[in-house]
Amino acid sequence: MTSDTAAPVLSVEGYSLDYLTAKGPFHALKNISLSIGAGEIVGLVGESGSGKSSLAWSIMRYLPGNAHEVSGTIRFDGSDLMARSNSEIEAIRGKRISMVFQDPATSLNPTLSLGRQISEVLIRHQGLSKKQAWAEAEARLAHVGLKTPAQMMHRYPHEASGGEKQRVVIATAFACNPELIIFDEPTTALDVITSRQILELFQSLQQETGVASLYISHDLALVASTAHRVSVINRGEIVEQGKVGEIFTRPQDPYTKKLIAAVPDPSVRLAGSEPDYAAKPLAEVENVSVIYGRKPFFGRFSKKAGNHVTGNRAVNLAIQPGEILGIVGESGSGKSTLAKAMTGLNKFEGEIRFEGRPIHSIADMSDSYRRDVQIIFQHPDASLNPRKTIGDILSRPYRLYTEYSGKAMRDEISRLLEQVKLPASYAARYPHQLSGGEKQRVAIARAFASQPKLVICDEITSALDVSVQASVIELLMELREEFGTAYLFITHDLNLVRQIAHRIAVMYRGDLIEIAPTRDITAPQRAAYTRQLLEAVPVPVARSAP
Amino acid sequence: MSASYLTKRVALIFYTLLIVSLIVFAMTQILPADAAVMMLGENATEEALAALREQMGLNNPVWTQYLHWIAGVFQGDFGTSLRTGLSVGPVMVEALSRSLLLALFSICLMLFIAVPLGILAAVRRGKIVDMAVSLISYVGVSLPEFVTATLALLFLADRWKLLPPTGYVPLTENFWDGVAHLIMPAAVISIILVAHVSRMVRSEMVDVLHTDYIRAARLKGLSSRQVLWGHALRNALLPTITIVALDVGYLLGGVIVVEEIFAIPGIGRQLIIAIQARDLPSIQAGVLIMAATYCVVNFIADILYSLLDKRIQYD
Amino acid sequence: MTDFIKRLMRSPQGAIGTIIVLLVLVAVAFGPYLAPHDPEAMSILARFKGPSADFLLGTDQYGRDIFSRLMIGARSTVIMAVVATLIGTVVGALVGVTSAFLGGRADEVIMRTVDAVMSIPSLLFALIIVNLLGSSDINALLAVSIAFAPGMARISRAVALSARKQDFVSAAIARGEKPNFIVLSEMLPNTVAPIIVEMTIRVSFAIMLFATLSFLGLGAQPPSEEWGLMVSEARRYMHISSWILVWPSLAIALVAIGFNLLGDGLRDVLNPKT
Amino acid sequence: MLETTRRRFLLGTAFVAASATLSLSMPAFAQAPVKGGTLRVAIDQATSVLNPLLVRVNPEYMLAELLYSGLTRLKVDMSPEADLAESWSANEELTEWTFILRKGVKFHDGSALTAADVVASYKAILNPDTASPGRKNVGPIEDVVAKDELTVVFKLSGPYADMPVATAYMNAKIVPAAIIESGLDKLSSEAVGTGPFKLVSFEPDRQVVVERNPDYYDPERPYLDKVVLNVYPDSTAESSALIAGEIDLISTLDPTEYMRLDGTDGVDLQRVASGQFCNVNMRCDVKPFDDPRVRQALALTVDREAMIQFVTEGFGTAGNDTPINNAYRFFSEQPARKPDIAKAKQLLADAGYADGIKITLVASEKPALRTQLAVALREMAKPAGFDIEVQTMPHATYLDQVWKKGNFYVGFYNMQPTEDGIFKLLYTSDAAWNETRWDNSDFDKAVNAARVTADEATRAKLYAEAQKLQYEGVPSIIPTFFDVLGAKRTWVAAYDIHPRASVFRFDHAWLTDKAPTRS
Repeated sequence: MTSDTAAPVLSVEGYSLDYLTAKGPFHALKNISLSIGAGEIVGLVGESGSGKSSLAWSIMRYLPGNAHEVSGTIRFDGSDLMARSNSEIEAIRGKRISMVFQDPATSLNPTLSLGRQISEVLIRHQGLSKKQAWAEAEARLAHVGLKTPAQMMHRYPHEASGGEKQRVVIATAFACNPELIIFDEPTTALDVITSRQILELFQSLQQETGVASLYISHDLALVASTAHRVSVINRGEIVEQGKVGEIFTRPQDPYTKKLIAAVPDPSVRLAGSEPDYAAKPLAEVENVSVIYGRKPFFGRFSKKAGNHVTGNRAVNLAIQPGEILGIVGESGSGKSTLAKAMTGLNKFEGEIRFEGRPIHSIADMSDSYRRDVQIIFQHPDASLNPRKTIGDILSRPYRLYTEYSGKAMRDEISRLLEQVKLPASYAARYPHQLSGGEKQRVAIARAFASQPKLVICDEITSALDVSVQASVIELLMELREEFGTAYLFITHDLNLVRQIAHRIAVMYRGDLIEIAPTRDITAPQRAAYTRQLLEAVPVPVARSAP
Repeated sequence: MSASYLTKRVALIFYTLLIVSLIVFAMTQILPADAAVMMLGENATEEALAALREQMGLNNPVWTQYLHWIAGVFQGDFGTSLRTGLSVGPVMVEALSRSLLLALFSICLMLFIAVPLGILAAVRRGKIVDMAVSLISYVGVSLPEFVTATLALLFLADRWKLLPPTGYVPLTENFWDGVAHLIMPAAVISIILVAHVSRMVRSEMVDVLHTDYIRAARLKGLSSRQVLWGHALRNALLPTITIVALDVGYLLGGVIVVEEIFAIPGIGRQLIIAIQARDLPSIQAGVLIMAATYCVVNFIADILYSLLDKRIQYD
Repeated sequence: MTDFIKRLMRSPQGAIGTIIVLLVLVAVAFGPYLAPHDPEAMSILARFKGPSADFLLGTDQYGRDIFSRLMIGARSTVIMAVVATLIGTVVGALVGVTSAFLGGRADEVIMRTVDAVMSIPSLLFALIIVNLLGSSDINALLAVSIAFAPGMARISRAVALSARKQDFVSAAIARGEKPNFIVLSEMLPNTVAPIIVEMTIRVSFAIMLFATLSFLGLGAQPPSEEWGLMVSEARRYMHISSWILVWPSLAIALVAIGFNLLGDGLRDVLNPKT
Repeated sequence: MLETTRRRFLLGTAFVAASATLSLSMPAFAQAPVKGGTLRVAIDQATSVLNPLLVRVNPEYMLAELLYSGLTRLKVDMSPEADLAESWSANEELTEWTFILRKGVKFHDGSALTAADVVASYKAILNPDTASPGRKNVGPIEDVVAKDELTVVFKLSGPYADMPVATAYMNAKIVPAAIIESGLDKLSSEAVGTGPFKLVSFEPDRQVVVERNPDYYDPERPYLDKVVLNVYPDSTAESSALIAGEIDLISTLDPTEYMRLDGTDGVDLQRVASGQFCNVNMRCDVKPFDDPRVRQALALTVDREAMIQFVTEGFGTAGNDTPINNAYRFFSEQPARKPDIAKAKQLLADAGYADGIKITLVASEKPALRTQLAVALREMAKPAGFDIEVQTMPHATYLDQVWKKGNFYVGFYNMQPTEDGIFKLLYTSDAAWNETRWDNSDFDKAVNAARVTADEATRAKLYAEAQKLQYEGVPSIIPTFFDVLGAKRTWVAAYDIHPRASVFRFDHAWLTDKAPTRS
């Protein structure tokens, strides 16, 4: 089943879209042409701000007031969508074209039962009575593999897990057997394993219904493993499109090439020289436990559902000098908690030994320890004080740990900036004047100013686009080469960690499952959970060629 | 919601009232007024005063006086007024009932106006309606009750004779006349609340209308009417409950002024009379009752909220 | 700074608010020089006069020039409100931040106590305090300050907590910065904005609260030109001449609106989100 | 001469006996009174105190008068008329007064009124522990005894001509001896009197309702079924209510409200010249006012004509620093004080205050004209070098902390029935409330002489002397006298406003058929 057999379900031709802003029009989409045939899955790949979502809104005819459609047509089932009246569109939405959203947590109304939210579609589009719709909806939920549909119907979003919610959303999208479904990053907000399951669900449903699908994602690997054809979009332009195999194996466009190259591939090791495991460990973590939450003095309620107590349970691990120790696990597995404990942001029980010096509490963390152990956070814009210049921010470590001051210090800062490949002039700028990648570089620079022995990287790349991520990783590797720094590299991206880590620690619900050398992380004797994780990860691109 | 939560919540109310009672008692202790003199008037002889002080236990240490007082309060006995010699409790409760009537009337009036305004403004965001509403709210929020009250009296009652002037008619005595007498004071109290609440409703509504789930609802093909009434309204109005409950504190304050100006014999006016007459037992009782009212209202609001908003869970 | 003012002026609230407040400040600063007449000079012949060339806004029950009285009164009225708000804010902020800093049970107890205090309507609170200390400007000032403190405590605590959650604060802690540096250099710059906004808006409440106190005879004393007092004195004569009542009422409302608008304007400017 | 006096009193008695019939022929009664109806009266102050022996302010006097009776009561011309006492007489020396009570008078609880009750009541009033404000106003009583069932004899400490007026004092009400035995507290929540009305409900801060007493000694009166007293926070509210027809009558009205009501149809305005006044009290025993020159200086700064405008909106007469004006029988004209700043300055300098005096003048908030007086005085006194700071305070606070204690404050007093009444109340060294501590032996002598003299001419001379002395001594500044003002709906008949301002006589009032029918 390919597009050239029948007339395409959706065909976008020469479509351009502008957003009118105070600073003049912003060209969101430029001359987009793309078509989806019946039963076809077209992947739309692009980084944040590439305009992939804008295209989705255009197709759904859900554009903000300042949108201006410059040229082109959007034809659905042969007829021009752009010409349709509001009410006609409302009749099409959810019935003939439906959509699955990125985050089920926010795309479901928190105050309405799941049942109501799916059945209202059936009532609206299939003209079913409340009763019928309810029964039908229940069947649908069963169909998307929810174990207890009857109960699920009566539950409220906060009472269901992320996976369950996304299943409900998908069931809603498929409810009226639409001809076209747009999937907008449907798995990005989910944990590795769950997203795997959701992906499988999507594939089976698609097989079964043969609905034409537009699958939007930033994750090439994912798209490669799901779509028939793929369009790569960059800065509002489709730079390349074609069969998955061809594009990923023989990319023509430089941007595509760059993109593909940037995708972490476990088979390509960046770790560099192995550390000396015989040497005495740089840092040891012994039976470190962290318990969150205390009994409040008076009763008080929280609006958040199930705010369960995450933490660490008796974690043990050791890091060699210059080693890159990867820590992987789903959200809430306690990765960051450990990082916080080691940097004195969390109270902890147990013992941390650094270069043999025992530490039992935050109080024990000496200045030298602070200097030797640095941390970098996930969101650079949150970790840099918005009201200080880059120069001020970078000056702190020098004031704290070094003798530098005045001119000498300013020189040091310039040097540091250049080291992280930023122009020295940035010292005068404020964080909000920098891009995400640049900010993260500043954060890295701040961490390295004191030439630490151990840097804890807490998901430092997950907020960045692949290409930016690649360059940041590159930088980290260089810095390690130069200073022989050890990294505690916390991430949920297995492919990435397999690229750069010497050893990988797997965490689950606050427990450390196991630590294994990266090379035999795939070995069969690994813990069940570890294997589960690995299976869940989409197959890297290079191997997806037919 | 769990029983343990409820007990905690009630415990909290008692804690609050304990603090309040301490504060009030402390204050009234410092008040430069001799209860005995207040009671017997300035022509009393020293012997008479001494006798009365003894009998009123004014010579006991302060904390025993406090305990004695609080103990009485728990048995519903707030002591006797120094001014009239009547028992304070019943007088205050009766007054409270009138104030509550007024307050209830005001809140209904307020909701009746504020909610539609807020929604309208949110839906027509940036349009002329929106501007108008926010203008209203700015003016409303900036007019002290005594100003609006006085102007209302001057024009509505005296100049144009649209409404009866000051005074209070029990509904039991003459229902419609009673209501007519309530309109102006209630309106005056509502003005500031309308301004505040309509603003809140608007911003809540605006936020809700920008959420993913509203977008999702639209993209499910629901008509804008279905989305507004079925999805948005409920979520936007829920927080208003809490806001209104918190505003009750302000409302009780406003009641004081309004009752004084409109000659409504409610707890506010009682308090003013008591304060001006240095009638300690009445002041203590009045403040305590007001604080209690505030707590209870907020308690009810929380319960209501939890019943309406399924997200909320109690620990 | 100039950029800041530009942005403030871009929003209608900001612009109008700034203008009104500036006008008021002029009256506060130069009122006595702008006043055409002696605000206390009485004249039997010129009682209850309507607006005229000589008396811009007319005269009151003693034949005193209302415009002059408003001009002079701006000082007592506005300065009192601002000072009271300041004191209330400082006290409140201290309590709130301390509570946030202590955390745990102490925090719990402190905040619950603050709640308790808040369950007494601030007007009532002020009334009792003034009546207890005797009615005068200073006591009214004290009363309003005390009445305001709890609310500010709540807010500053919330702000402090949210600031504390920021990563850059964690970064500073992890770096081993001294607590006072963290509070002063990292947290404070990011907490003042919302507090300033809240203060500005509260000034208008303060003005109204003072007016109400004076109205109930517990604030400024005659022959003070405090606006609330002017209104309450005027009430007895409103049937002879409503001007006496209307002008000070308008003045109060105008200033209150001014500060409200300015507050919202500042909020928009100071937080980049909106 | 004593002959004449006795005859005068016998005459008085004769008159009293006829009073009921006589009064019917008064013009206001041209149309025969109709029974029934509810009279709604506005009062501007809570009736906090119900016990007649303890009442202190006009609304409370009003209530006491409705529920209780005294031996005598005051007519509009300030002369006594019979109430519970049918007749009275004195011995030659005017040191012993005998009152004969009416027969068959019943208290509200059904018990019969006897001389014993009268004796008990007076004893209670005179007992310091009762703390009755009237204690020193009911005459120089040494002892009071019941001669028989219906005869009461007052033995006085000295001769006293105005006894029948003194017995009309607002606190001099008769309550059952039984209740006095069982303790007066009972009377703070219920009323057992012989008055024309019985208490129905008592809500001090909102509303008091009384209904006709069927057993009232006068079978004719009262004409009204019910009287309702409604409490209003201020007189603006009162007159609004009157305009709206929610009330029928305002007992005492502010000048501004009088002007407002002027011309409102359906409303009768009432005005009577009176000896009611505000006085600026100066403690004559402490600095700076211990020096009469300072007091005179201040007096000389006051522009009395302006004061009449500022304080009474013109509804008053210039005062001359004595409490007596032409509303009293023995008024004697003194040269009117005109403002003379230069002289005032001079006097101040002589007194050693060349560079002025800084002092705080206290004024209660009720009635508002106290404050107005203070503010006006402040301005007038400025040029002479008086730097006066005005401090207002709630009335209760004032009574508690300043009244009779303060050095410099604004007082406010009703007209008293007699010269003796007012002098002995405020200005003689042994006065009930000698707030100024003014101690002038010549003045005392004159007043004391006058009270034991029956001859009109001599009394007039003595009182003229007293007034002159006070005019010069200036213990307190009395810038203006107020007319007593009131307002009523036209359908309220036979209600005349009383110069005493604390006497009301609602038992004579009745409602014409124009009156709206109310529950």
